[in-house]
Amino acid sequence: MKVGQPEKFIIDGKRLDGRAVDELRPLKIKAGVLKRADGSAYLEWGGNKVIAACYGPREVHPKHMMRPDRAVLRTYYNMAPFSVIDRKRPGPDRRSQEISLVTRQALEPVVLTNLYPRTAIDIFIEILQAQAGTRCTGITAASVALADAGIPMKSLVPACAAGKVDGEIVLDLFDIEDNFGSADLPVAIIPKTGEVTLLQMDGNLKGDEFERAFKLAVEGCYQVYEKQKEALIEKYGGGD
Amino acid sequence: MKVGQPEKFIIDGKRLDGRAVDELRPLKIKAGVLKRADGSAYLEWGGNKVIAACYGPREVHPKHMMRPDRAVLRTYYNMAPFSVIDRKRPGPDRRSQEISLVTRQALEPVVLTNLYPRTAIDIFIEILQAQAGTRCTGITAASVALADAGIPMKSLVPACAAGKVDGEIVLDLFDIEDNFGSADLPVAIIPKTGEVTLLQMDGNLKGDEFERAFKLAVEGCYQVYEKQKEALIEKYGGGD
Amino acid sequence: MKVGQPEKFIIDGKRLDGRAVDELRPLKIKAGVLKRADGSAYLEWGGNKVIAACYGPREVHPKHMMRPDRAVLRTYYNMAPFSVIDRKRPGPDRRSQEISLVTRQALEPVVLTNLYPRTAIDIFIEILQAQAGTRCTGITAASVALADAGIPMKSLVPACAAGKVDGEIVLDLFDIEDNFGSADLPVAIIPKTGEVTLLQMDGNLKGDEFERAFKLAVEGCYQVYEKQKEALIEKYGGGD
Amino acid sequence: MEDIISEVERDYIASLIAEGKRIDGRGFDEYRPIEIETGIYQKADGSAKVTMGNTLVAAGVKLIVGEPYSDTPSSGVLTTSAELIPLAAPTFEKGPPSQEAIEVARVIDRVIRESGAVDFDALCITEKEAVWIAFLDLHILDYDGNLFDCGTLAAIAALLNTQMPKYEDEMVIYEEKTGPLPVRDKPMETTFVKIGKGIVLDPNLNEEQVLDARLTIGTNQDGDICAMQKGGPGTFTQEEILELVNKSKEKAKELRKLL
Amino acid sequence: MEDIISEVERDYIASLIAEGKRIDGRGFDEYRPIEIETGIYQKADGSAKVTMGNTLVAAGVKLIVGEPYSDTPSSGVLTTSAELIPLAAPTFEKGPPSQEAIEVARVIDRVIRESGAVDFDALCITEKEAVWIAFLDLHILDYDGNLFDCGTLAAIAALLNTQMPKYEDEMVIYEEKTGPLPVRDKPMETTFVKIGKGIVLDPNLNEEQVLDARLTIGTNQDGDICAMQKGGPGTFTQEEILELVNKSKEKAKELRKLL
Amino acid sequence: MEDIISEVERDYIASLIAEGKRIDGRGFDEYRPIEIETGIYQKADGSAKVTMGNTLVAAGVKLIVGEPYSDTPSSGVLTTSAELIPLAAPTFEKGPPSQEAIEVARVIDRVIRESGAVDFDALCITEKEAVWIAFLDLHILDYDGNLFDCGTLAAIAALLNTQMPKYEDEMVIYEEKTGPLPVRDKPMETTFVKIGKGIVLDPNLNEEQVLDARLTIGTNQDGDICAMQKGGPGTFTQEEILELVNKSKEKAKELRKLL
Repeated sequence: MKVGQPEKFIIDGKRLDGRAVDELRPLKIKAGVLKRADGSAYLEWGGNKVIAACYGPREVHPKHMMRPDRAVLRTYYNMAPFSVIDRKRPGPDRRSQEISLVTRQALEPVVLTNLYPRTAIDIFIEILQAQAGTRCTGITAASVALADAGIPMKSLVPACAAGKVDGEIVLDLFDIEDNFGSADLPVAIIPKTGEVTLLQMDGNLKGDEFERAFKLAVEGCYQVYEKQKEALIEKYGGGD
Repeated sequence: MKVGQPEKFIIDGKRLDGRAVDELRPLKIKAGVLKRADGSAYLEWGGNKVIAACYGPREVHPKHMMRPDRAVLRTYYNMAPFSVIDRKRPGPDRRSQEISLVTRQALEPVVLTNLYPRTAIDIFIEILQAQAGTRCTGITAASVALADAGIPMKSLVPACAAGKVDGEIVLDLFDIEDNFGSADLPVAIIPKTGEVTLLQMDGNLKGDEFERAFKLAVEGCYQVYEKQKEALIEKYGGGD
Repeated sequence: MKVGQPEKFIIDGKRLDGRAVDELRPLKIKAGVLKRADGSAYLEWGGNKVIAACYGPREVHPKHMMRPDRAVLRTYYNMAPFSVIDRKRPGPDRRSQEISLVTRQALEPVVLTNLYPRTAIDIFIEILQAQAGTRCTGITAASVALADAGIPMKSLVPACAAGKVDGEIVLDLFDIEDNFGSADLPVAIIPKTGEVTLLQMDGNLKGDEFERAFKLAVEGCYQVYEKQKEALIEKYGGGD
Repeated sequence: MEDIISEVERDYIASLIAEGKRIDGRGFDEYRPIEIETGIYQKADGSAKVTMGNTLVAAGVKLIVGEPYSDTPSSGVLTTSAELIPLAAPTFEKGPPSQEAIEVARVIDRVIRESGAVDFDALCITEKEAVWIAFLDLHILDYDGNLFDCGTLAAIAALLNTQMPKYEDEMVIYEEKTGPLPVRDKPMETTFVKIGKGIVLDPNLNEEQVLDARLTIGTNQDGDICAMQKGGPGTFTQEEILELVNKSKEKAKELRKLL
Repeated sequence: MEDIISEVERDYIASLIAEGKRIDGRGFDEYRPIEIETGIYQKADGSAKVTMGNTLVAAGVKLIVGEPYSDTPSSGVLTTSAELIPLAAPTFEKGPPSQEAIEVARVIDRVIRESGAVDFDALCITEKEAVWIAFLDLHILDYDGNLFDCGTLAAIAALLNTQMPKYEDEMVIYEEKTGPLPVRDKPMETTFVKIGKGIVLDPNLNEEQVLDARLTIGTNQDGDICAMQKGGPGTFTQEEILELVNKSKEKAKELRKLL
Repeated sequence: MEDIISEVERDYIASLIAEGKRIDGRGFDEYRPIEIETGIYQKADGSAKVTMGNTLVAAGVKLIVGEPYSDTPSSGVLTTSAELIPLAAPTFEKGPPSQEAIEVARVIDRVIRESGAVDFDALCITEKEAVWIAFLDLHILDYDGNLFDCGTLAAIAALLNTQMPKYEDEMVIYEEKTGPLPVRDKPMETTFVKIGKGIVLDPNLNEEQVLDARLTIGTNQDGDICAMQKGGPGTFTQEEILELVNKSKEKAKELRKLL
């Protein structure tokens, strides 16, 4: 048992932060928060505070990354040193490199990269405060930042995780649940078709538990999607 | 109070190395000391032993640093591992990177970079022995090395620091004064016009103290300028 | 005296692994063991297990390494982390960089690089298990990999070391002899002419000891050469 | 990991799959021939070499003694690394591990960790002070696709092959062994790729180069899911995912039998 | 930090300034609108977010316990870093800090250190053995010029906001706080740039791109000068410098009132 | 280290050598003029500056106290580094040491170590705990060929010049010295290059640029061979090697007399 692990995660049907098992943390999204970036978004999702910026289409450096038939989509996930209790040393570590990779693959299916051959579309995700679920927060933010930059996309991409604590399937883990829980399953989807663009899992789930957690995460994605649309309507008016 | 700090820095009007408050450390400059470099200079300034070399105008690598309208001036300040009491690990640290930057900006106002578009002029400053004031020593040496390389300049650039110890304003700090004193103010100038090309300060100076220290440093620069000219006359004959 | 040093290295004319002083460790060579590489070879030489791969002639990156009149030959010697008792940290260290360099120079005299101007021929040597003599093992393997890739060569290059333990000159040191012995002398030759393409030494040898060790190492090379030819005949039939 | 492949090849492989065929003649749910050798690198404390078709992975385990992490003061430590060394493919480059190498290592690490395969508590020597630290290094020697499954197999084979060195007077004596590393489970990963509308197991390099999406599923010997990783520029439907999860358990059992 | 700007823009900004005007309509000695929020990143021990026009800097302070330097055995340690992350400007690059980022961090560090703003002696826990080490990280989020002044303001605001965690049984308990970080001064930096013959305060990005010379002056709350840094490819006259030193004190007072 | 040189120059130097002449008029077995100054960098514990023709190497020794290696618990440590700084030649680059710099440092380190020049046992302070660690740094300032011989000479001169600082109460007091570093031998390296059919000693830069093969031989003062290193893209015959080994001892004696 790890140091600091609580005895129970769910008491009288409520989680330690007061939520029901299928309840998202509060989520606020604001599009267009930076001046220099071509597009940007700021998210507060529970205790996560995340900013995403998009630059592009723009010239590709180094040149050998250029693709003759499409834009290269590049994603960079980074944690501010003060975003976590134990100061994060600046620079990419293995975890952030993996998250950068799956973030790119979560967004690639919707971005119409073929419209801008020989260019780069760069997405930067900065975690200013982390409370578990930062990769879903980052993908959700990045998708809004892309829209804010006017990059043509088939769809927004909302992301949300489900997991298991105390043997129960719960939506949208926060940090204590993430650190000491028994499974975490982040998912990103294309809302119109329900197709899955991100899927990772670590922990221990029986087959039926997986199915329930997966469906719960997908439902979470649809809730997140509503917030994404609201943020864009707030800035631009109209629906997506 | 730091370990090793002396009780007094000035005793009977003399500093711990025997100098008067407005007296420079002994300064010797020799131009043209290296065979391979296009220009070079060796300085002994008190306990500082510094060599500067200039290469250029030459091809620019990497290419993206090339400027269509002028030469890029690049400066590299480096300390030999054995130049200080506590061995310096090889490679640039934050301090040497900042010094490289301000050294470049101290020299840029005089170098006629527009005469050599699409080229690089590289200046390397190697500190072989350090006794405080190495950035001024480096700028002074670099300026002579540029002249030795025949790079067209509006002027030589001499540099010199003033500072404060025991509440008194003094010229050209040596290492004990620098480590334990209360202010250090390195300055570089263009002698003909008196314009300032380098100005840094750290410590604590009242407004009038600053003015006195600043003027003392400028006077020091003019003394250094005489030595620069002598070195060039010694090698090439004639005045600057 | 180092921790773990045996009292005697040669007892009743036999070395600690049972060999005579002029006896090679068992050596097995297999050509063409990898699918992706253009040429490859696997060697077991005593307790050394080494794989070498050759790619090329192929495009040169970065471009500035390209030579208008010949192929560049590049060699990379690397140890797997689990190849030695004390885990080797991944990545090149100073030792492996030096070995990469002398390996290249051991092979350069025989590779007809002028036939493929503006290309690169890359040789990768991977040490999977090390028991002393890995540089000779690597050169021997690389030479077979080059042949397997069909790179035109004047000759194969066999390599073998001699050394001194207990005051005696012995052939092909194994790890205990290498760690605690008093000299190591790796040699590589061009068999037809007897010319020497690799020669390094560290330890302490009188003039006559050197001459004996050197000649013994050269004899070892000729034995290794027979194995190289057998490996190629086994794969391709015919002699070299 | 990105080899360039012509549009023509892409179309050819995809159209084969649309017809229910694979480029190397295998069934959609069929692994390539697998060979496992263990204990072959004697300077390692445990080792294995696994070939899956032409993909070749060497794995070695080295044990050292060090301090535990402060939040798990009585647990040993496992550090999994993968190196895509330039020997293994013309597209692999020198230098620090690529994102792909990091992903492979992390996903393999995850299934080992989450399945509880290694009994980390048994690796504690003195609480808060000294625990065994296991370095599991995966060395890719020949790259013809599907590093996740081949690498996991090599990793588990090497862990099962590992003998604990003796620890005495604050020194590790590598020459003396005290018994096997405590391994309690044999987790496996199974990787499927979607090309067009078809989904195939154990992609070879040609298939990886044209994949739309990739799904790796790691399960323990009870059939619980312990790790998943979707990759590739495309998507899976939810139905496809649920179906692959079921199929994965069967295929993992097959792999496990090889150990 | 080097954005490319056309000669035309350069001439336009310079000629405006020659006429006594600025591109954004401000007076020569006028700061852009400034907003300060503190305590907004709760995983930090202290934090602040400062906007100066469109420049946006987030600052966080993290405290750990470590060994003192051997020449100051009873003093805490401050480490100031600045990251010009590529989110903040199209010209910022990934990788280790640029010379510009290092300069910004070092000049801000200098004014904090030399003004005695932090009482380092009060950060000693056990002489020679354990002292508090404060990491002050400046994260540039949107870059529209004048990082020195905006960054210093964010740094001081974050330091003033910092609460000391509890230290007990050789463990830091971040959840419990024992009181504020001992901050004794509020040093400020004020930055002027010379464009042609004119000198203006608080350059925005457009002005920075065409500057001839830059002068940053740091003062403590008594008006003493604690740090100076000249930048840019051009020069200042001695008279200009003395004049700016005087002006700097006033402007620093204005900034200090915002805290 | 690879300067570009035209075919014409190559042919000229080779044809001169074929006629028994060198480009700078020296005999085949003649060193360029050598000057040695010692004790010139006072922050170092030992130092030397050596010129060999136009090649200029500065060497400094710094001593610190640290832990011994676990396999030599009662021996001091020597760490030799060489930096080919970009000041010394237009072709030297910034960044981590090149393969050439590493080779120079390692071959010089080897001859010092294998000759037993430094009495490492005398550098033990407390077994297993504290030993002297000597950093020997070679700084190439002007590069006109033959770094091996010039560097070894500078290294040995600096070691002979080194005074041990005092060690008291677990502190090194650099200002007080307790006696010379225990140096027992004066190993030397001599470097020959083969150009066409001729072999010459102490190559200058022009000769290095056209060499076919290079052989460096290190000997101790008894004339035993302690280190050898062949370089270059060409070969030596076995006879040439045996002959050079003999010649090397004589030439090393000449060098040793200069100390």
